[in-house]
Amino acid sequence: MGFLGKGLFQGMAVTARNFVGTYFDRGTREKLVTYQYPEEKPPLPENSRSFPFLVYDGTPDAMRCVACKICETECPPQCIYIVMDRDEKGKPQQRPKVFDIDISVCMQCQICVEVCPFEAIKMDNDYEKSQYGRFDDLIEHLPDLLKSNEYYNEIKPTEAKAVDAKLKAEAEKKAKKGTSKPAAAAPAKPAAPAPAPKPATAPAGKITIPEDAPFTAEQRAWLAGFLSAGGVATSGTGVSPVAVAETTGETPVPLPEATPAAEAPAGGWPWHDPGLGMSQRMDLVKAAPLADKLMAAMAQTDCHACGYDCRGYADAIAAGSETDLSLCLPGEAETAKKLEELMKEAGKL
Amino acid sequence: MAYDEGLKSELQKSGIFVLPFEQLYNWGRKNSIWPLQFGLACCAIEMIASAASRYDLARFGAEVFRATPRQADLMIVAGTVTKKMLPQVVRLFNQMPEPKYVIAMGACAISGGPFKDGYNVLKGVDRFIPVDVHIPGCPPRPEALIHAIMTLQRKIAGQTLGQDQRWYEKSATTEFPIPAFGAHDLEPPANREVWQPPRNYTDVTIAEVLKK
Amino acid sequence: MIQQISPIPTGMIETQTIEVSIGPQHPSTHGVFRMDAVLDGETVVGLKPVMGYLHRNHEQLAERMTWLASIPYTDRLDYFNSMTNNWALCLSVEKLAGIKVPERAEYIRVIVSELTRILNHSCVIGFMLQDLGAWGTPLLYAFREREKILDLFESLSGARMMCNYMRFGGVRVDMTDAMVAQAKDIVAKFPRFLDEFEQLLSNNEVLLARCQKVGILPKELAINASISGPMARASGVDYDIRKVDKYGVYGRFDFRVPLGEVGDVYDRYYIRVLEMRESIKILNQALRDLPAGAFVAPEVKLRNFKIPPGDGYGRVEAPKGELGFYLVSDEGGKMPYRYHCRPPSFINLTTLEDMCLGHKVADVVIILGSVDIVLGEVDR
Amino acid sequence: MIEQLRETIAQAVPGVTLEIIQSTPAAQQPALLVDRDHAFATAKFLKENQQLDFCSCVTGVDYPKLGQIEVVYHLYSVAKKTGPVVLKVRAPRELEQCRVPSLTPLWRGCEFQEREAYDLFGVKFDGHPDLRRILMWDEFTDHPMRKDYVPPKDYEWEPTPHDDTLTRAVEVAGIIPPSAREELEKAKKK
Repeated sequence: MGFLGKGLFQGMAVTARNFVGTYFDRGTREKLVTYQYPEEKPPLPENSRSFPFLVYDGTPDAMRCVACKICETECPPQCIYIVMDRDEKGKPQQRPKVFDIDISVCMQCQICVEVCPFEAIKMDNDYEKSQYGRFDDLIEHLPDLLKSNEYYNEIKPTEAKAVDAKLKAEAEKKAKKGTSKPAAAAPAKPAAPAPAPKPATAPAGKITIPEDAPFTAEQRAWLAGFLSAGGVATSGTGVSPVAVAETTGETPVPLPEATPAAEAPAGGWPWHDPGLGMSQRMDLVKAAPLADKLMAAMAQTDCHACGYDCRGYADAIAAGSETDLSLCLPGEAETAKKLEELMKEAGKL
Repeated sequence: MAYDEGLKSELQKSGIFVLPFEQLYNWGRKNSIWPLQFGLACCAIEMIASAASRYDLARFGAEVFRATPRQADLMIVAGTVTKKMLPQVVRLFNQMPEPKYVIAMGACAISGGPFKDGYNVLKGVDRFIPVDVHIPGCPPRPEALIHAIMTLQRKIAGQTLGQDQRWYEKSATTEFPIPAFGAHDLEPPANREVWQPPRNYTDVTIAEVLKK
Repeated sequence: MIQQISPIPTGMIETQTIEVSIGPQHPSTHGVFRMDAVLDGETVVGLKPVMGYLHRNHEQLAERMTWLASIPYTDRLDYFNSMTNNWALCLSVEKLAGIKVPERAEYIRVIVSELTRILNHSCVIGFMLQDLGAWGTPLLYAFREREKILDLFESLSGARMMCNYMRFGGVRVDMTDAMVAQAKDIVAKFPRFLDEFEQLLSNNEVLLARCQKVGILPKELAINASISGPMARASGVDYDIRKVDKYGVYGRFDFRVPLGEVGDVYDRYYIRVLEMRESIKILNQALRDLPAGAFVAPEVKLRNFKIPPGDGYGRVEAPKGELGFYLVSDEGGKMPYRYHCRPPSFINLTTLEDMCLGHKVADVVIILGSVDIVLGEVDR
Repeated sequence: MIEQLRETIAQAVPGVTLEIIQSTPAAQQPALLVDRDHAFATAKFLKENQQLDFCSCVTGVDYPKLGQIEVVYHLYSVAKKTGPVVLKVRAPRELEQCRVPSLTPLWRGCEFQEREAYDLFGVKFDGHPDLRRILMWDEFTDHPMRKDYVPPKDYEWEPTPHDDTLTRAVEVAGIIPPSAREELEKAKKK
C-alpha cells in the first residue's frame, strides 16, 4: 500500500500547506490568525464581560444604585462591599457611601448584574488592568466604578437600549399609577444619550409649559390642568417626596416623618433577616400586629427601593398613607401577593 | 540620569544612535524575557493560548517557555496556589537566577480569588514571594497577559543599573524561606519580610477601638 | 529527588531500583500532578499518583453558598469544558427539584456541549502529541480551532473560558440567529480541519510506533475501576451516558458510539477523532432542529431558589467521562447540605499504574497524556 | 422496585438490617441503608447477582445531629445499563469508631474515592489496600469536610469586609479597615 515514511511525508505536506497558506491569507483569518495585539485589538463581542461598573444617568449624583446590598449578598466570592449613605440625622439616602469592588477577587461571573433589580450594575469590557501594586491599585472605589449611561450604550448597544426602554416603561407606568406626580410629563430618567431638558428644575407644582413646546391649544389646556392638579395632589396624598425627588433628578430631601425613627425593640425584630424564607418569617409574626406582619412580608433588605426602609413601608401601608403594594422590588411578586393577602385579611382592601 | 536629549536626536538624524549603556542593557533585558513553563490552574490555559498562534507572545520576545527554573527570568504564577503546592513554588523561585520577576496572573494568584475562603488555598502568592505585576481577572484574557508583560517591560526599562535592586546588594539573600507543612496550616502562614498587611489598613487596631 | 530503595540482583550485574518523583512542576504532567515512579533502569516497576496540589475546596465552598453561586465555580472544575460542567450541576439540581427545561434550552445545551466536546478532544490530542515530542505543531493547530469556538462562546456567554452560561431550568441568554449562523459555520468547516489533522497524525509512523500496544487497559479492569468516557470506550466498554440515560434531548439524535478494540494509547487517540466526527453529526441535527420558544423555565427564580430536603445524583457525559454531582439538601434548602462532585479524570487515574507497569519512562508521559486529565477536576 | 431488591438482599444475606431512605420527591433515587457488619456481603451480592459492576460515585456525608457519618455508594450496571442503586453505610462520628468496610476489593474504582473520604471525613475503610491521605499533605491532622472543622487563622486582612471574615481578621491580627470601623462599633454596642 504505502511505503515506510508515507505518513511522515503526508504530515509534512500539511505543515507546508499551512505555512504557504499564511502568505495567501488576505484578512480571512483562516490561516493567518495572529492579532498584532497592542496596535490591533481583537474585536470584542457585545456580550463580552470583564469587571462590573455602576451606571449613572446624566451626572454621577444620579446613580441608579440604591445601596440595597442585593449584589453584596449574592456575590459568590464576596468581593463587593457597600455602606449606605446617611445624612446627619441618620436618615438613609438611597445611595451608597462606600461601594468597593475588590477586582483582585472578582471572578467575573456576572451574577451581580443578573440579580440587580435597578439595572444599576453592569459589566465593563476593559481588560487592561495590570497593576504593579496590589492593595490600593486593585480595589475599585465608588468614583472609579461610576460610568455614564452613554458609555454603557457605547459598549453594549443592544443590551443598553433594551434596559433604557424597560426603565422608561417602568417610569411611565409608575407615573400613570400615581397620576398625582408632577413628573409624569417627563421620562423619569433621561434614557436617551442626549438628556432631555429637565422640567424638574422648576419647583414641583409650578411647572409652566414653555412657549416653544410643540403642543396644540387643546393639549396645552389639558396639560396645564393636569399639571396643576398634580401639584395640588402631591401635597395632599402620601406620595413620598423622596420618590418624587428621585424621579425628577433632584437630590433627595429627607422625609418629614423621618421613618427610621421607629427604633427596634430591645429584642430586635427576629423576622428582620433576609436569610429567612417567607414562610419562616410569617411564622414568627403569627400573633403580631398588622404592621409587623406586613413588615415580615418584605424582603428585609432595607434597600429603600420603595422609598422607605422595611419598617417604614409597613407602617405606611398599615396607616393607609401608602396604597401601592408592589413597591418592594427585592421581594418581587411574592411580597406583593403576600401584602395583598394580609391587607385583605385585615379587611383593609 | 542626565544626558542631552537634543544632542541625541540631532545625532540620530545623521544616522548615529547614542544610548546610555543602561538603556541598552535594559532594552536587551526587556525584550528577551524567558518565562518559566509553570502552569497551575485555569489561567495556565490562557497563558498557553497567549503563546499560541492568535496572540503570539513571540512578538515580545517572551515565547521561550523554559521547563527549568535555572533558565528562566520570569515566573508567571498562573492559577491558584494551594498550600500543598506553595513550598514547590517558593523552591522554584529560589532556583531562578537573578534578576527575576514574578507576574501574579489571575485573581487566585493575587489574593486567593474566588477560592480565598478555602482551607487549602493560599490567600495570595505575595505572602511568600515578591510580585512585580498583578493581573486581575478570572481568568485574564490573553491580551491582558500581554498587557502585563508590557507593563513589566516598562518596569524593567525604568530600573537603574547597579543600585536599588535586590540582586546588586552583596549581603542580600535571594533564598526565600520555604514554609513547612504543619498539622493545620503552613508554618509560618506568611513570610513577614515579604508581606505586610497594608499600612493604611493597620492604622486602627482593635485595642484602640476597645479603648474608646 | 533520587533515592536508593533496594538492590535487586539480576544475573552478574547488580542493579538497583530508583524512585523518581515526576512533578508537581513538570512540563508533561498537565499541571500540578505528581507521579512517584519506581524505575528499574528505564522500566517502570511501580508508580503512585500523588495529587492534591490543586485542591481548591470547591465542595466546602459550595456548601457555604447558594445553589446559584456554585455555577460559576463549576466552570473552574474542568477548565476546558465549562459548558458541560454547568450542565452537570444544572441537571442534578433540576433532578432534585423537578424542574422541566424548555425545549429550546435543551437544544442550546446540546449545541454548546458538543462544541465543548470537539474543543476538548482536539486540544487533548494536541497536548498528547506535545508529550510525544511534537513540539507544539499539532497543539497550535488545535488552539487555532479552539479560538474559533471560543469566539462563539464569548459572543454567547460573555467569557472565553469561564462561561457561567447555564441556569437552573435553562440557559442565561438566548442564542441569536447570528450566533446560530456562526455555529453552523464552525460546524461546516470543522470536518475539513479534522481531515487535515488526521492527515497530519493518524498515519504518522512515529506516532504509530510510540502509541500502538502501549498502555493497554483491558475491558474488565476498565469496568471494575469505574473508568468512563472515551478511555473506557477505547477499551471496548459500550457505555455512553448520552445513550444510556438519554438526558436532555439526546434520545432524538442519530449518532453512534465508537468503540476501540485494543485499549492502547492509539485507540484512545483515535476514539477521540471518531467522537469528534459523531459530535459534528449531532451538531448538524441540533442546529437544524433548533426550535423557537423560551430559553429558560419562567417559574424558576434566580434568587431565593430552594430545593426540598433529600438527596440525589445526576450525571452527564462530559468530554472526559462521567461527570456527576451528588447533592443533599436539608430543611432550609437554600444551600446544599452536601455537595459532591464525581470527577471523571480523578477516577480515570486509578488504573494509571496498571497501564504503565513494564513500560519505559518516556511511555509514562504519553500514557498520562492519553488519560486526559485536568487538574482542576482531579483535585477540585 | 427498591422493596423487591430489599427482599432479595434480605434473603441472600442473612442477618442484614436494611432501611430505605427516600431521596427528594422529584429525584426518585431511594437508597438502601445497610448496617456496617453486612455492608461488604451486601455489596458482594449486588455485584455478583445483580450485575452492578460499575461503582460510580463514593462519598461521605457528615450528620453531626445524628452523630454519624454516612458513606454513599452509587452503583450502576454497565452490562444491563441500569442504575443507580444507592447504598449507604453509617458509622459514628468519633474518629476511633468511624470505620466502615472498604469496597475496594470488589470495585477498584472505589480506591481513590475512599481515600478521599478518609482524607476529608476521617472515615477509616477496613480492608483498603492503601489508605493514605490523597488531597491534603500527610502531616495534616484535621478532616476538613466535617461540619465542625475550624479553618486555620490565616485571614489577616480583608479589603471588602464581610461579617465573618472581618471577625476573623480582627481575631487574628487586630486589624480593621477604616470603612468597617463604624459597623464594628455598632456591633460592640449591641
